[in-house]
Amino acid sequence: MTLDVDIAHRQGAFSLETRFSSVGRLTALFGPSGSGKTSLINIIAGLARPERGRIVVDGRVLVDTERKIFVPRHRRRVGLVFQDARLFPHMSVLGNLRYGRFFTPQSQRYASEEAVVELLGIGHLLGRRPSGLSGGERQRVAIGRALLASPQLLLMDEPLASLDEARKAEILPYIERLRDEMRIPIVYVSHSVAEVARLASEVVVLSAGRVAAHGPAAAIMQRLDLLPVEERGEGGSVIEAIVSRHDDTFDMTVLASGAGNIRVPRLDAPPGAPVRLRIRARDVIIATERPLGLSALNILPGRIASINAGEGGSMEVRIDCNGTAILSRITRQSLEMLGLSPGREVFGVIKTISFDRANMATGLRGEVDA
Amino acid sequence: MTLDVDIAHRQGAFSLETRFSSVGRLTALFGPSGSGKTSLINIIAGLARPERGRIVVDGRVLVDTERKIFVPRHRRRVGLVFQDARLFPHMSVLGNLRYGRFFTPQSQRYASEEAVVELLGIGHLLGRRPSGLSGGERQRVAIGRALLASPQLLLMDEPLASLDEARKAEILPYIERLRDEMRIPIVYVSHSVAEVARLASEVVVLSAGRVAAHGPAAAIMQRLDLLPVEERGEGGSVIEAIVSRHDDTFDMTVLASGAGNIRVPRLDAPPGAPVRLRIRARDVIIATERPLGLSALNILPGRIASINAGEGGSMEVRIDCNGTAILSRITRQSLEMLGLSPGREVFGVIKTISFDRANMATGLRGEVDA
Amino acid sequence: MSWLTVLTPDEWNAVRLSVKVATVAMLASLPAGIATALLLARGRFWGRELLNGLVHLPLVLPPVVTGYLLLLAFGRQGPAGSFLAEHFGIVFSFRWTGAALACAIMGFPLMVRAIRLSIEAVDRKLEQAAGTLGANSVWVFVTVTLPLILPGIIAGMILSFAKAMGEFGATITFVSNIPGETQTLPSAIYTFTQVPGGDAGALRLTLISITISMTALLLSEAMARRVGQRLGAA
Amino acid sequence: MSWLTVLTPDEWNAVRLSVKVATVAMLASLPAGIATALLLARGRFWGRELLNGLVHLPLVLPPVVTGYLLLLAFGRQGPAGSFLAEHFGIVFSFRWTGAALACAIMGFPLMVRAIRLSIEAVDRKLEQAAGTLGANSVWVFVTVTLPLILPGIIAGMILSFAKAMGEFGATITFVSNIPGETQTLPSAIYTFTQVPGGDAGALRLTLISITISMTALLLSEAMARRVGQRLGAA
Amino acid sequence: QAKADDRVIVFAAASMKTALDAVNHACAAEVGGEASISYASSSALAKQIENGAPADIFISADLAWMAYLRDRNLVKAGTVTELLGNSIVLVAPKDSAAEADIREGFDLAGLLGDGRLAIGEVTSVPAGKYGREALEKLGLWSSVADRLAQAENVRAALKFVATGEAPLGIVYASDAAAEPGVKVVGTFPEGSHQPIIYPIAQTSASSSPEAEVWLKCAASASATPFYEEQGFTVLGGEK
Ligand SMILES: Nc1ncnc2c1ncn2[C@@H]1O[C@H](COP(=O)(O)OP(=O)(O)OP(=O)(O)O)[C@@H](O)[C@H]1O
Ligand SMILES: Nc1ncnc2c1ncn2[C@@H]1O[C@H](COP(=O)(O)OP(=O)(O)OP(=O)(O)O)[C@@H](O)[C@H]1O
Ligand SMILES: [Mg+2]
Ligand SMILES: [Mg+2]
Repeated sequence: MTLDVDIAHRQGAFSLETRFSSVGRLTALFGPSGSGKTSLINIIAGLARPERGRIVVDGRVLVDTERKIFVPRHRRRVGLVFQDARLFPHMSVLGNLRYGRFFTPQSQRYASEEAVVELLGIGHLLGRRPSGLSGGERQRVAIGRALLASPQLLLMDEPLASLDEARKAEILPYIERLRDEMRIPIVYVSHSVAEVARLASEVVVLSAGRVAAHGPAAAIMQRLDLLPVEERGEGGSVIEAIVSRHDDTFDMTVLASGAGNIRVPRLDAPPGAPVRLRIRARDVIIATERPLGLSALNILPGRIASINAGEGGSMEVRIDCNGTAILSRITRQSLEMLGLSPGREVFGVIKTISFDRANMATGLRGEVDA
Repeated sequence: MTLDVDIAHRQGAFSLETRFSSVGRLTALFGPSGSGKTSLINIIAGLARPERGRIVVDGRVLVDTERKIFVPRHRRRVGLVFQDARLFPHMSVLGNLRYGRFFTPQSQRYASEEAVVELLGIGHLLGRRPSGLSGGERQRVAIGRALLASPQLLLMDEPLASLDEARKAEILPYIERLRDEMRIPIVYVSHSVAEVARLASEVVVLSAGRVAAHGPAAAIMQRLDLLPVEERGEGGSVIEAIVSRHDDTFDMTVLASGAGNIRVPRLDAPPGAPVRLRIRARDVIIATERPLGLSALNILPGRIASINAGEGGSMEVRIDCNGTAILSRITRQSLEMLGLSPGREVFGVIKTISFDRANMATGLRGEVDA
Repeated sequence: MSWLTVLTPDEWNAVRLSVKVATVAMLASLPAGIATALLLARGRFWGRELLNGLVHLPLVLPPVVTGYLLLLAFGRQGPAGSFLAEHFGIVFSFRWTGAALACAIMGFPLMVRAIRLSIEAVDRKLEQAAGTLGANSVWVFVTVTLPLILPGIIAGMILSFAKAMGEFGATITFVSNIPGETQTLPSAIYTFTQVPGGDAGALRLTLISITISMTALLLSEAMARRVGQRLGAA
Repeated sequence: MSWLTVLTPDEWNAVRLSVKVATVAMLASLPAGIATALLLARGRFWGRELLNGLVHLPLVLPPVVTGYLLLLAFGRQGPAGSFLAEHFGIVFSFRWTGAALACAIMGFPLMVRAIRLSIEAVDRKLEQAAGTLGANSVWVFVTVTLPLILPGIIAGMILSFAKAMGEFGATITFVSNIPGETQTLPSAIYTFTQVPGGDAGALRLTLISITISMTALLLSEAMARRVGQRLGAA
Repeated sequence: QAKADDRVIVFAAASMKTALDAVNHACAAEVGGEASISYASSSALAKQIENGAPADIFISADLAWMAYLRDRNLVKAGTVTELLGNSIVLVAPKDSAAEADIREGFDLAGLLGDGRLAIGEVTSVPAGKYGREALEKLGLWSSVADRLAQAENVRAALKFVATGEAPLGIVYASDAAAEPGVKVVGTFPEGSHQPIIYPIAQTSASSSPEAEVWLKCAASASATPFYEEQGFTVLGGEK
């Protein structure tokens, strides 16, 4: 997908002036409360008319104020999961789910009702009215409703915010499949770095209506300074790997990456499948000699490329492992104690357990460096 | 606070049958979507009348169906932050904020308008109508509105779900202060293990309308099996410590705990202050001999107390460090490789950096084991 | 039924005619009522206030005046009346259709206002949501707006019906009081009040009229309740 | 103003009286209208349907009948009339107050329905929220419900006012047609229509009546728009 | 004709309903079916006829509206007949002690006390117009002009008296006779007002022979008892 946005819009005292062009398959919108994420999503969906500007999705001009183009919302085939579910109160859950299908030509329907209902765990709610649903249930139905309209572009405004982790964990892989198998371009608003790192191929960071940063997810995730302070613990390097083999004895998967073999908990992907791996900087221990008798299984040899001061007495050490950069965050005390300096040969030590599903994504190969 | 809840209630096909008694200062309600958290909160606030049962807060009977007591909601002095903000559309933000104050006797007002407005960062919104707010702004105003009514019991239904991490990080300490300084009892619904671990003195886990587990936060957090699969990475041990000294050179704080000294990023608490520390099981590496040349600063000697199989090929190793239990999660491969077995002397290795603000709470001393 | 035997054939006719006239007036004005309410609630066009005023006129004018104006416009010689008669074969003058027209017009401001209030209460965000799901504005209206304003539509219909059951000023002035053709219940009641000793007859017919209207009212309330439940109101 | 010179003193009186009667009728029936609407929208009590039917009666009955019933109840010798006169010194018979009473009652079903529709559209969750913030049910009503139903109240008021400007059947039957006391504009207009050659006079007064009502209507629309904006409607 | 069947259609002043219904019934055999009678105020009926109403016969409660139609050639001038007469009386509630000898200068105002005199609208309702004329002739008008309770029609004026709302009223003798709630205090002398006349005529648009028959029958001696029973005087004579 290519998504070109260049718009200016005012609402009250707030002005949105946003310009970016994303070629990613899933573009994450990131930014603090009130920074204009929902406003931007609304404009892309055609709920608001920008004062000036252009929006082009995959060459299809949705808005061009200069050429007086404004495709009405019902012709955009843009699915929108609203921040506030906005279910139709006069229809049952099933009625809500089926609403969009009616307006989708048979040939363009890709979402299967059973699959979506199953995925979202809303089978027992189908006959209910929205007024009888819990907050999370409502949001799940809203996701289902948008999906079942088989949109050609999916806009999701904090879709998982009100869901528990277990439910999130079930839905995230589905969004990945939409992105990868169905190849539905997605714009995804989230406050969760974990979600963004896992899903996004590109990230747009909004701040007070302006684009503060924008680029491939891997690049943005490495720039800890772009992340909110409290989220920096979640930042780190995103590297690409390939499933090398599965270790059935120990229920693990060995990934081959530029930095060496990495052992992770078992992944459900065939050998050869590309995998994207987020290694949190705080999960990486640095050892000056190859450690022995340690439970950590991944010990990646490398050379210190650079050292930067992070916030709060921490240091960010970039280790070049065979050309692949691995970020580590350690204390200044450790740095001095170990006498680390650029050029020094070290080992990056990472526990297998520190990789969980939230850190590993399949199917995004080739876009990390895009 | 003591909160006694013993109620039975039906709504549609869903039946809530909940019985627990919490003495904690902040009781967390935890459970998957649709498990009845909001329903329970509504009943405590007096928005719904349970079919049968009793609710007693600090000896004050709010509901007793047998004795036909049902204190009307406006006399409960129970502040409720709704999952859906529910702001009054016909009032400005300021009007919303001030609404409850009017009904609070002067002597019982403890919340200061300036402080709350400042905390929530809504100073620039005061003149606006709720319809012109973003999702997160709305939720912040809703929090402020509930606080400014100076309630004697605060119910918060996923108050921070729609907020970014930076904003959360600002609000959490305030909630801690309410809990500790104002000593306002709080019931807090959240899906975030980090939030719960940080804030809660007691946790009630709901599942399909029943209490699945209930107890002190420390105990519940150690029982990884109670956590949703995807949240287990966040689980671990919660231990108590005391600020021993600050290391100004390296911007660190040394905590004295039963398990030994632990170095963490600098904490804003005077020496002697109690600190509650969550050590994620996945952050703990096990070493069979004291490691050298490692950036990890905390190396706690101990003895393996027990080993249990976790899910997905992982093992949960409980290390007894001087009588304090530290939980570690490692792969079965590591376990076998290192030949670990109960009784074996080992070292728990933990990075200083793996402690962030979300893992450390001050002021809850004495309630961990309550 | 004992009523049947108490009523003269002309009175019985009046009962049937009134129900017919009220029903037709209510149903026939409904589409226009919805459209007008929609225009007034949503439209931003020149002449909106004029339309609004026009809709309210039958309320403001003494019914006799409305009836007389109808007579002038839709009578045999009136411009609208002769046009409709010539091109569509629709004749109002001194027909029950005329009574229905008069009743429809007298009830129109009530119907429009009820529907308009409902439209103004609709959460437009739901309509937006329908739009993003592929529904064009007509479909949005049919599948979202219309069901949501059903309470207002029902209220508008019962107001129009009840008004029609009570209206006689405009009717009798426009289409007279011809038994079997334009003599509705209220006209018949009026006639009774005009003669000595007619009170008993007037009372009898009044009770019948009340019975019919209350039945309709109860029905409408039951419908509204069902709709309300469907909308999930507490 | 040239109107002033065109109007006879009696007509001028009728104009002033009509405005007074309509205003008083509208304002005086408002509290009862709100209370009744509230009862009908929210109440679950025995006799609810009866009350509902009663409220609708003036719509269903020919105005003459309503007027006559008023005469029987609130006349000098009527039970309600003599009670009120004795204990409160309120006299309706042949007074402008009687005209106001008649107009209020004729407009009551319209007012109640408009307000009721608004009440039924109120999101009760907001009222719950106010309750948790310490407001008892009266305060909840005053600070939350009332502001939210303002559009309905405004609509109800304008309907009542407009109806009062057009009502004469019940008024003239109840309190006669006494210039300066009970002769409202519609009565004056009616009188004109009953004499050969009176059309010009009727037209003149009708235009005045329309002007007044339209001014009121425009005012109400402006108010409703302001309220709507305050409620944040798009 | 726009009407659905070929029944005779009669437009008649509402106050004649009882009598005319009986007459209509009696004449049915002769005419070959009952006529449809539309009762309304004379003004409404006249304007309807002016606007093409399918009426065959018009019976007005006063001469003015008949003249209105005749001036416009809407009734067949040759058929205009003075059908009925009536008189106006002063009534009081049945338990009233009022007595009156109605003649020039009698103390009507004194009799009224602080009450009002119920009367049909004096400019539009026929009974009101006759009443006003009589009061003027008798020199009483100025003393009661601002003490009137004018009603939309004579029946409503009667109700004012019957309910005790007004202590006195001026109504038709025909109405007073049938209302048990009132008693006649006095009759206005002949000559104190124009004769009260209900004229009848066939409309110009009517070509139905049955209508002629109906008109004849209604004006015939056989109809007289029905009118008299309701307190009308039968005139029967061309004008
Ligand atoms: N009005 C109602 N009528 C019938 N069932 C209802 C009603 N409201 C809620 N429920 C059901 O009750 C259950 C509990 O709802 P509740 O809102 O308490 O869940 P929750 O734990 O707050 O979930 P979430 O995290 O999604 O907000 C759900 O299964 C829901 O479908
Ligand atoms: N209708 C409106 N009128 C005026 N200002 C508005 C309106 N809607 C939103 N705003 C303002 O525009 C800004 C952006 O709002 P938006 O909803 O896009 O934020 P957001 O990034 O989605 O925030 P959140 O994460 O809190 O949902 C906010 O400052 C908000 O106050
Ligand atoms: Mg938003
Ligand atoms: Mg909930």
